[in-house]
Amino acid sequence: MKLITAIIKPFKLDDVRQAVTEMGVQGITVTEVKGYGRQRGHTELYRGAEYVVDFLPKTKLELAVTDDIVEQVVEAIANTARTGKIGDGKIFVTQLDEVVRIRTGETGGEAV
Amino acid sequence: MKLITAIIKPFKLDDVRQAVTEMGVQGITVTEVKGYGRQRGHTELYRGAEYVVDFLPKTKLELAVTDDIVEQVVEAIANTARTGKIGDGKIFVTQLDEVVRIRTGETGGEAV
Amino acid sequence: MKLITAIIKPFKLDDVRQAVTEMGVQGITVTEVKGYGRQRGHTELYRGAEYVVDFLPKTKLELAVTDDIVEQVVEAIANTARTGKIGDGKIFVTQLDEVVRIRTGETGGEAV
Amino acid sequence: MTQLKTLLTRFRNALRLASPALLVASLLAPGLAFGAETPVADKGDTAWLLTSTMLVILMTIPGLALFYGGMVRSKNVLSVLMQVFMTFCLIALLWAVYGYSIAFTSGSAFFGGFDRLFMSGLTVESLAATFSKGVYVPEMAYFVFQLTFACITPCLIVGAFAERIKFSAVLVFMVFWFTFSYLPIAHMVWFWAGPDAYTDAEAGAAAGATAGFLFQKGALDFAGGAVVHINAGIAGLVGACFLGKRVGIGRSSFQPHNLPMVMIGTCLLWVGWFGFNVGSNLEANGLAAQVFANTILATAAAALAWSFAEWAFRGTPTMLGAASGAIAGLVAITPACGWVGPMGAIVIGLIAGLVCLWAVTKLKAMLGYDDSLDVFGVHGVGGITGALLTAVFCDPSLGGTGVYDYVANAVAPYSMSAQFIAQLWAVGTTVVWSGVVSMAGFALVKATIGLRVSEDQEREGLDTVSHGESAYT
Amino acid sequence: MTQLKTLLTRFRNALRLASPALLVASLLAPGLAFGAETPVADKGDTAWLLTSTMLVILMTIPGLALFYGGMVRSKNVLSVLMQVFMTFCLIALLWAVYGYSIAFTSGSAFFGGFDRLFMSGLTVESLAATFSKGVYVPEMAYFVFQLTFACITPCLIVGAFAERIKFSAVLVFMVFWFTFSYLPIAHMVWFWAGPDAYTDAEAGAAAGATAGFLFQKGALDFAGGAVVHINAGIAGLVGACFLGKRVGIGRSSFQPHNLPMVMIGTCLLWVGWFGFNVGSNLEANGLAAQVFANTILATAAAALAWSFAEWAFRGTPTMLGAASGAIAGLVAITPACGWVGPMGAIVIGLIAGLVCLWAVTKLKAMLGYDDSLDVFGVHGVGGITGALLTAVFCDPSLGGTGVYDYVANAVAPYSMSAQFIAQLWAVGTTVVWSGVVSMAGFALVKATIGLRVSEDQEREGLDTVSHGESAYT
Amino acid sequence: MTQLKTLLTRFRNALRLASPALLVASLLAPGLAFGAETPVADKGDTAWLLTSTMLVILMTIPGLALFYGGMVRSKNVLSVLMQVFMTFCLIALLWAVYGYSIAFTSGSAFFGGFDRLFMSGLTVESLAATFSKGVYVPEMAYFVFQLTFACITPCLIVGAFAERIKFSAVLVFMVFWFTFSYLPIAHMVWFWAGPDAYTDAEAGAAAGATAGFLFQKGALDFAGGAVVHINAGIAGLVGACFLGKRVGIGRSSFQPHNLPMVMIGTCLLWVGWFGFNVGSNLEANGLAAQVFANTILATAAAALAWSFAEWAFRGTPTMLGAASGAIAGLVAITPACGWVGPMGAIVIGLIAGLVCLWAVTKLKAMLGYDDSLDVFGVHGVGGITGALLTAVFCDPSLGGTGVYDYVANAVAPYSMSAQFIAQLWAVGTTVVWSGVVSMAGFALVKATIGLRVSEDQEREGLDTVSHGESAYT
Ligand SMILES: Nc1ncnc2c1ncn2[C@@H]1O[C@H](COP(=O)(O)OP(=O)(O)O)[C@@H](O)[C@H]1O
Ligand SMILES: Nc1ncnc2c1ncn2[C@@H]1O[C@H](COP(=O)(O)OP(=O)(O)O)[C@@H](O)[C@H]1O
Ligand SMILES: Nc1ncnc2c1ncn2[C@@H]1O[C@H](COP(=O)(O)OP(=O)(O)O)[C@@H](O)[C@H]1O
Repeated sequence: MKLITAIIKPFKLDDVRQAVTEMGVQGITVTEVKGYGRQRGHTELYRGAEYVVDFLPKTKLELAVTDDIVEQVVEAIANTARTGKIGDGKIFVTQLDEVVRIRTGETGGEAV
Repeated sequence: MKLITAIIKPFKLDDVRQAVTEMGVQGITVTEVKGYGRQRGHTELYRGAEYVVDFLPKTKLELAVTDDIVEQVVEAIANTARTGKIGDGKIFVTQLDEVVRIRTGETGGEAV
Repeated sequence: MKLITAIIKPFKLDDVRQAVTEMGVQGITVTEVKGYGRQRGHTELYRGAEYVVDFLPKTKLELAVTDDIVEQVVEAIANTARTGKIGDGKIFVTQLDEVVRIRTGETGGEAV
Repeated sequence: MTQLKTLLTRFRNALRLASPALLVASLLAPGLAFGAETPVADKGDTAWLLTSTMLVILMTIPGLALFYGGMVRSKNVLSVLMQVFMTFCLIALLWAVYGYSIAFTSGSAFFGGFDRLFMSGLTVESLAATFSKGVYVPEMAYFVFQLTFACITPCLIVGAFAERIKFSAVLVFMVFWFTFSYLPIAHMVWFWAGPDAYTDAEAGAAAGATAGFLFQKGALDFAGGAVVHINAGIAGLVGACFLGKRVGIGRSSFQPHNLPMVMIGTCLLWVGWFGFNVGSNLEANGLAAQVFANTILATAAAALAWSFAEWAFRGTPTMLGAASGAIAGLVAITPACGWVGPMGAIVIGLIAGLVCLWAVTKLKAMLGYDDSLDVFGVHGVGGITGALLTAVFCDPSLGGTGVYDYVANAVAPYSMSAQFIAQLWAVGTTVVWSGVVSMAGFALVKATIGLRVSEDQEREGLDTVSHGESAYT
Repeated sequence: MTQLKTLLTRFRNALRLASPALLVASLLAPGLAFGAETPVADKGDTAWLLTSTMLVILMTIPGLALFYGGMVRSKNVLSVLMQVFMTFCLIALLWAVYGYSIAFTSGSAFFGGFDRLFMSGLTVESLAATFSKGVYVPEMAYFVFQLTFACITPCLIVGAFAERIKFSAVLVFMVFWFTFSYLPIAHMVWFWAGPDAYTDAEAGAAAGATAGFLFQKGALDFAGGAVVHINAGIAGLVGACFLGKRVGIGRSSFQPHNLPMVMIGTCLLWVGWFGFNVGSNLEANGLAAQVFANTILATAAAALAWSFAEWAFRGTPTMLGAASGAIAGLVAITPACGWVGPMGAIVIGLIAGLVCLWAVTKLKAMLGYDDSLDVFGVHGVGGITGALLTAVFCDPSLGGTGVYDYVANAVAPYSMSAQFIAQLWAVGTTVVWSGVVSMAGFALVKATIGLRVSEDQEREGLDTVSHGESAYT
Repeated sequence: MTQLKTLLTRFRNALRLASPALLVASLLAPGLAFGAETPVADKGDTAWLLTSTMLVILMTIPGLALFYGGMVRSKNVLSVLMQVFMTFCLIALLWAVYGYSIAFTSGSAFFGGFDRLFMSGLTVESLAATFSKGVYVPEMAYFVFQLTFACITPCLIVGAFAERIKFSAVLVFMVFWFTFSYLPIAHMVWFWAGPDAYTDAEAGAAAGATAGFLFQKGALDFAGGAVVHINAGIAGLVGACFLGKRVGIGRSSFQPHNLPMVMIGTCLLWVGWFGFNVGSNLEANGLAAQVFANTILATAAAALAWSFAEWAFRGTPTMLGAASGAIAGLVAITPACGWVGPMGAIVIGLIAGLVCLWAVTKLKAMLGYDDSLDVFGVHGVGGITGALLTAVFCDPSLGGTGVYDYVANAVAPYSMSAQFIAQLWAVGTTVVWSGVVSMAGFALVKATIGLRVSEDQEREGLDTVSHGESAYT
């Protein structure tokens, strides 16, 4: 099992959710985060003060998936979240040693 | 060392914290998240509009623990967080390559 | 590639960001979290009620970096975030299997 | 039918039918030949009128702005606040430039004249008539009081097209609609020569003929059920249809982002509404106190009705429901507040709470429009409910005040059916007039600068897109 | 002791002792035989009374609601807002149906009569007495002003059992307590025949005998120290005991979820309190201005006292402390505000700030009840402090106004000890009466529909559980 | 030049030049020989004055506090709320102790006397003069009204050094600055003997000689352009310079943490400003209504001007811009509101919106100070703009009221240039006086208890560091 972590533009959440649901992803966890990548903070003039806005609001998705669909899911996320402009985001994939489903106590692939 | 990530119902936080503390867990990090699993969004009628409430508020716990207590801790969390109803949550376990304790600079098991 | 997760005192964010940027880190994701470690909750007297303040506000940083700079970055974070007082925080390092840059579709080290 | 005509003629001629009106000091002079003394404004009345004016402003900014702002998603809250705030500012200036003149000086039965363009002739000495013979208030106080009505009405419409409209489109539409719908309707309903003109039957008939169209029809609208609420509610409905549904409706969550903000807004609306309704009495007297009581009781009844109905049908009484009920009650009591007794007010509130709940749940679902914050369901439907029930509970036998005959200087015999027809005239005229003007306005804006932001912009949120800011950091 | 009795008899008979009272126009008629003119309400007084009424509403919704709502955890904020809002609406209707009649018409010394059931006989012409002979206000204005007092008092209790009570239990308890505690206490303290009845010693004695029980005892309660604050404070204490402690108390954090919201609430309470205290004067005159000054100065002094004490003992002055201090000062000056001079008000404020700080820290810890938002510590203890200090600073030699003898038409000689005993009567009676009624009410609710949500529901939060909503999304 | 001198002498002697003033009842007695009746306060005036007082409080707490609190980062919001709240409380007490006496009793042209220390002699019967002969208000009402001006002015300064100052430093500085800058400037601008003293040229000359320094210069400041806004604006500028820049300025984001909070604050400031400006008229008459109209129109114009300019230059009109514009308009119309016509008010608003936008963007950047919330850019610059434009639009030929000659009992011939010079006197004196006092004050605090928290504390946030609390949990 893998944990896919995607950092996307907030307004893409709906689309991405729909895309991955169609691929059979059973659950998602969403966190509001801030961040920057190569899309660096920009300078903003605001009521007289120049402010450096370093961190822009982003949405972080975490999806635990079984190994077989990892690639498709990553691709689906990337395709749906892409606008072609800076700040589109990143996807990270990490190994999941174990998954437990609390209600039933199931573990492993069943539990995802 | 392992990183245990548990996504639970928010009002179970107090109980879970107490349970894991008793097992010798030294620290917890808590994040407010939203999510859905097999507990899907429900449709809600609200002042005339029907809304699909996809994401429900959940609490994410992250606990770095030494390998020896991983299993007990996972079990303790699962048992305490269980209500038997949908939406009880998930536990993910991942490998931790390194841990550093900032104040002292200690690393590894010491640092957890 | 590694994912460095650092939990630091919120007001150290600016300094840490600057330090890691100088090391060539290209992106950061920041989450507001609460937590406790050996810095336990303290008891507070507030308008008559004694409250246990378990969880203190912390800032979580996530940085995906290539393997070659992991150690330096971890050290830089630890050094910058250190105040010498309890509650300075922790750094966790985990393995990253894959990274995708959404805008370009690049993967691996390129994408970080 | 003949009887009815006679009745309406009588109404047209002499009765104390509608809300405030203006008498320019210069016009007053001849009238003064009859009385011995120059009238002087009572300072207690002036104090209350200024207080009321302040309250209607409080009701709009921040009241209405917060009520609406709390109900949208957090990415759109600033856009709603700005639309309300800027509309308020814009209309305030237009009111001084031409609005007041067109609404409250004599012209045709549909539009006023240009005597007060740029407030010319409006001095600190000019007086305006009240509903009591020989009682005047400073015309400048009447000017500012009515300014606030002119400002809040367009702001009400904002709720209908929230979360998807262009900022520039809002401003342009507002100017158009204010000019061609608000001003004429206000003139039709509220303009009259004042009570001192009704010295005898003949003078009364002459004076009556100078009044606004709906005033002449005998329509009762104490504080703006038709002028403000039906007027805005219809514009909202038209707007919701023109704009189309928000992206994601039915699929994603559109829960209010901040219900305590909605609650603050509701309370400030209620508090400010005392200025709106009670101030419309123009005098600080016993009737003012009764209008005050009615405004509390109808609102409380409507909030309870909505909440308990929700409790019964949905399982839990919600804060949003209680707030919506309160607003429904306030809207419905607005036309009625000076004509009905407290028990009548309670019944009006109970009915309005249930009817508006039905409108925003069943009717809206049936018709399928996306009126973001239920401007039509609450202001349109509540306003119509209140306008019609005014005819019922104005009846002295049901505790109402009846209608005063300024020629006879006594309460006139009351015919509920005749009054009901007069109220239907007011409702019908407002619905049609506002509907047509709104369609023209939205069509015009759509054809020129466009109404709606792009889909991507809508997803990103209007705060960033239209104002370059985020509400919370 | 004999001397004391004499004194009390004198008080009982003739003095200007308590807050407003009512004189029905019809009752007035005979009295008018003495004077030549029909009294007419001054429009300045009416304007101020309506303004004050509006302010007391602002003070409750949103003021009190926000003050309380900000102090609870975010999962319970809507439940508190709803409890306050719905209680307000419910009591407003009950006030019109029977409350006003029972509180402010003549009956026994403990309960009024049924003359005004459903507001019958209360017209736009009826007048109510003030504290000055020959000065009247519209009874309808008096009705709405007193309505707001009746509404806010039960709302105050909400703070005591916040975060764990069932919504239905709140509503049922409120109806019970309002009927059996608020109404009789209001009647006991405030009902009298009005000053014009005190034409001579005999007439004064006759009039005095018709007044409420505590009025006859000579208790001074200008704006509701006993009727509102002690009354509600005791009910809160009883409620906190009946409900039991919140789950997790002492283990988890119960920090206020939104202190700026608490601050807004505090400020609106303060602002609204000018209506509460100054409106209780019923006239817009020099004494009204002094009540206004007292309400500012006592509050400022109390906020400073609490903050500086906290700074000294805790290390930092908190916003919550400053807010709590301000409320403590407002509560304590309430009974005193029309009887004491500005310097007396400052001293009352300083004392109240320190006493209430002690009550919510030490006393509460000693007694071990969980009064969620310190209703007893602030309103109960603050109200008692103010009621007793009224006797001290009413003394003309300490800058107070003394007590007016309406028979002699002059300020009467002042006895601090006698007045202190009268105040003790008011405090004691209210404590016992409200205590007993509250116990009965909570026991009744507990035995029937139950008081408290389940532990799991409490953990989940009342917003979701009782109202199906979340405050913030 | 000689002509000018003559003009100024005339001003000095007789004219209706400035805001309110006080006439103690005892001083009044001789004057009463001329009239037959003892003057009595009109209850309508009193009602409006009390309402206005309440509004100025609403404007400060919570209005100003929220306006400022929403603009800082969330870690400092409570510190700003506390600074405003505690300053308000502290100054209220000092006003009663010595402030009122020094500002509004007769002494030199720069400081008043000690007759009213601890409010001695100020009873419920004392009267204060208005601007109309023979019209008085309760002195106690005048006392509380002016108290609110004294309280809000220091609070305005808080915005300049927000996010980095020690709490104790705020309190100490405020006491110093209030005593040595606010009180004398208020005395210089507003103290005079009242209109009834101007019975003939000689008496007028004698009365004029007892007035404050700037009153004698003929400066017009209806509601406090110089006394309040320039005064506070300069103190803010000096404070920003003394404190130095916030840590991280230019590198990190200093975006407002809660713009809806800023919006609520703005609206409450606007609403409360009606008390500030219109209350300064002291009477509820036609002129009061005109002041009301001016306060709406100038503000609306300024908000539109700022927003549209921002739209043009920045690409989007921001909520913060609209709010800032509104405040700029309010500030600028403050000195002018009783002297100019509505069209003049609109022009003043338009100019002030643009000038203040320039000040907070260009001027601030040029000078390089870190005035956290633009106290100088808005209150200082806006106040100066308004003070100078008052001379322009007071001109009767531009719709202004001109200046009243109380000896001739008619409007005096108007000289714009003479009035402009009088306004320059007011601006110049206030800038220099407040500048010097502020420098002394900040230097004193810096040398003793220190001005600024440590860098680490500043990063952590003042809420935790100075008050031991977090705003939101
Ligand atoms: N190396 C990284 N480590 C952690 N988070 C990152 C990294 N790079 C990007 N992010 C996250 O992804 C978001 C979007 O990144 P983006 O600007 O699109 O990156 P890039 O331009 O480098 O592809 C950032 O705001 C940040 O939250
Ligand atoms: N596959 C998953 N990947 C990421 N998060 C998940 C996944 N499944 C569940 N979650 C998280 O756990 C929460 C509770 O899940 P739940 O509905 O109890 O899952 P299930 O019914 O599938 O066991 C969800 O709201 C979501 O935040
Ligand atoms: N074992 C752990 N697992 C997860 N998070 C931890 C752990 N230990 C510490 N943290 C996080 O780091 C923050 C700071 O920890 P700190 O009190 O400095 O830890 P310690 O004193 O144990 O080094 C905590 O608030 C918590 O969020």
